[in-house]
Amino acid sequence: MFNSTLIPLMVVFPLIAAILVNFLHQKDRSVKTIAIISSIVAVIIPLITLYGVHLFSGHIRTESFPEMSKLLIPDVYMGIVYSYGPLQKILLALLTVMTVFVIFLSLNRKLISGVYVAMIFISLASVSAIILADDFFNFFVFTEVLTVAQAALVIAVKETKSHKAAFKYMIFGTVSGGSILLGIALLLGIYGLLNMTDLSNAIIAGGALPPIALTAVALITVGWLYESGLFPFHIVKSNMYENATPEAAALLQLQSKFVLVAMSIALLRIFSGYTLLKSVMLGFAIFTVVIGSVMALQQTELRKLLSFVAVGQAGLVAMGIGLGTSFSISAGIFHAINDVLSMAILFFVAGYILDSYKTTKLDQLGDGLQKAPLIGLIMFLATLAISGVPPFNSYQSEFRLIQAAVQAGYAELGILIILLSIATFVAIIKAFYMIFMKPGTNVKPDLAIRGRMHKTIIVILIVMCLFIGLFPHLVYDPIYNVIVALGV
Amino acid sequence: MLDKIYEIFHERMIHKGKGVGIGSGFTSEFLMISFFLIAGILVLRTANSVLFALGSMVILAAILFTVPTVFRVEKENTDSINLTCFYVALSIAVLLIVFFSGSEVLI
Amino acid sequence: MFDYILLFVVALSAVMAVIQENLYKSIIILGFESFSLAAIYHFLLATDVAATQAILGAALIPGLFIVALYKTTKGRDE
Amino acid sequence: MEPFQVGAFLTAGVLVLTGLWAIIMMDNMLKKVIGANLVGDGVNLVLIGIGYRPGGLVPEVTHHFHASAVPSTFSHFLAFNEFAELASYPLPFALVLTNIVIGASTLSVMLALSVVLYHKYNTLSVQKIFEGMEED
Repeated sequence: MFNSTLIPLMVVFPLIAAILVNFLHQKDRSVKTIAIISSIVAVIIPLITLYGVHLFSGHIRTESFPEMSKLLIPDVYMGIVYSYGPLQKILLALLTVMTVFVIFLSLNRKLISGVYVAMIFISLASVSAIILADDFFNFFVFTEVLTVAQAALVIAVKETKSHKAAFKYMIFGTVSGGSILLGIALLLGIYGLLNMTDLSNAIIAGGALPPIALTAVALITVGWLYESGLFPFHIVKSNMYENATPEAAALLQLQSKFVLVAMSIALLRIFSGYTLLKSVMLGFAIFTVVIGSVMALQQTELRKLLSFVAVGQAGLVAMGIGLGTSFSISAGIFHAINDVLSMAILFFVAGYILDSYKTTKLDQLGDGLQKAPLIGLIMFLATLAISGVPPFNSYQSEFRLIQAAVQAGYAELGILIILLSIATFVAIIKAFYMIFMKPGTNVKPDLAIRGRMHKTIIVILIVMCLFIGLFPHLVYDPIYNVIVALGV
Repeated sequence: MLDKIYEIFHERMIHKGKGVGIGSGFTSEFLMISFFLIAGILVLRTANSVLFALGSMVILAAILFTVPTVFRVEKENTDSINLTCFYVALSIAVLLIVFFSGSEVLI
Repeated sequence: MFDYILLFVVALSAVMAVIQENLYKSIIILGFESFSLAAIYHFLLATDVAATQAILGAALIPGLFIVALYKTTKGRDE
Repeated sequence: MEPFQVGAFLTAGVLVLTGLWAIIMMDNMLKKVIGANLVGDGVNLVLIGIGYRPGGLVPEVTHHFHASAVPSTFSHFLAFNEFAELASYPLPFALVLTNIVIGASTLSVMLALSVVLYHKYNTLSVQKIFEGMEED
């Protein structure tokens, strides 16, 4: 277990880049150069980092004394620990690549505000820290920073609806952040620990959870629901997706799905063997995915529809995690990775349509297939990809989810997942028909508003979807090995 | 029969376009009903307490008598902040109750 | 004895700051609550936290509130 | 547990519940922000109360002991283990210091948003702002 010094760079470097572009606020050329260079460096860092743990300020494990651990587990970590493994590598590679795409598209759309790019970098650093952190309070701090950064990304659209969405998001963010910190405080009061590994050891050594620890579980679960946009907060999340620029919405849904994965793994690691938590996760996930799909079917506005589809897919990921077997958890994480790609394609297409037609109301759009055939083809392929049609990637993950549901003893959930993928397909194919195949309207789109880069990026993404669909084991097997090794 | 359902949906969803919107309305209604049936079956199968079984049967009957449920769901999921506050308070209460009672009966 | 009185003052002023109709008065009460909370931190042996809370909670946050309130209601009562 | 600690926890409970009441029930946006501030204060008080040790020392290193101190030569200094026996648990203080700053930044963003929304709608009432018809 050697001390890899490149690991904190994944968090520190985006923060430095954010500070730089924030200082160079008005100078657009330098902001553009620094944004491109540092985003590419941010892609390179996770690829060249070796697996391992980073002990901040070199605090090694020491034997526990009563201040640190109330029940004496043999040795505890004295400092903040970041751990970096195959799962973190996959998530961080996808996260940084998507961030690069979004930064390129934002620069392409002349959104070169230094503060905007800085907020993208700060959210990248926060999600990287949330994925890497093995320390509960560090986790909490970066969830709060992520809340502020996402709200700022939405505020950057200077419309009243986006201001209202950001205000709602931050009000409930204070509630959920307070509940997470209160849960952490109660756990600290009982066990005297903040490190997740030591906490799980202490909880296993302590036996059954006392009532105060049950209160902590409930409070942290409230925070989990908020951070991943599940049932009571799905309206807030979908408002955020809807009122951001579509590129920022693609980034936001990716970040919230990855935070969902990281926080669920943390909860399952800490309270391992507490099956009621998994049951509660499963219940909220089922509610979220059904309500998200039903609301998506009811919408007549493209961005709102895609927002509810994204919320529903997050519920599907949480359903896989809530089933609780290693197979279902790895299938849920795999579905998160696949779904992020296809949702990003759909949001980028929505951004193209918003820029060219100046609206995303479905009844005002029409016969786009003559005007933009490539975009139409790619949106159709992304629709197939997100609704689980072979040979695309979501087919592999949804197939594994259904298999895991049947193996876990809930065959009805397999039927429900099939119905939900059908509903998602109907919802998005309705939008596809009304945009690209419906007889046209009098709206005159200017189709040259986006350069060649936009088309290149969505083609790259659909090729990535096809590649993961054809070779799923490249992504799935490391995740499965990690989950089995975690033993949650 | 189908024409009557179409008429019901049409006069409910008059502002949502003609054919495709009503088709998606049918789909969501079918999804809601099948979801309630599946949830009822799950609770009946996994809950080994008579109370849960009776409660789920009553709720299922009450829901199946109030189709179409889609518009109810849509009315409960508006962008209103007060509704979200209500559901947040409700879910916090439900979480505390569930974790304190510690009943493994729930699925 | 004084510390228990401070606890009671904090609880009372929090409730007062919420149920107060006049927003200026409620913001002043909020700053008072933060300052007595800093005193409680001092009694709880957290002196550095007490200093930070006294600066931020009793000076900065009421200042931000006053600025926001002046920018919104121009001094009128809601 | 020390009775003063119990009183601190009860006060923190009052603060958190008052803040939640303000966030959920109050109509004024600034009152909601005040409630958010109160929730943060209550959580901080819980954390500080956890670290408290009755009759302990303030865990500031330079005041009470020196690393290479023998009590005979420096009579007012303590050796480290002696100091660690007496001092209160300093980890929650660091957490609270972080949380206070985070809360202040979040609150300033929320205040700016409420100012912007006021200039759009000329009111602070959440009922009038959020429940009205959506303009496009």
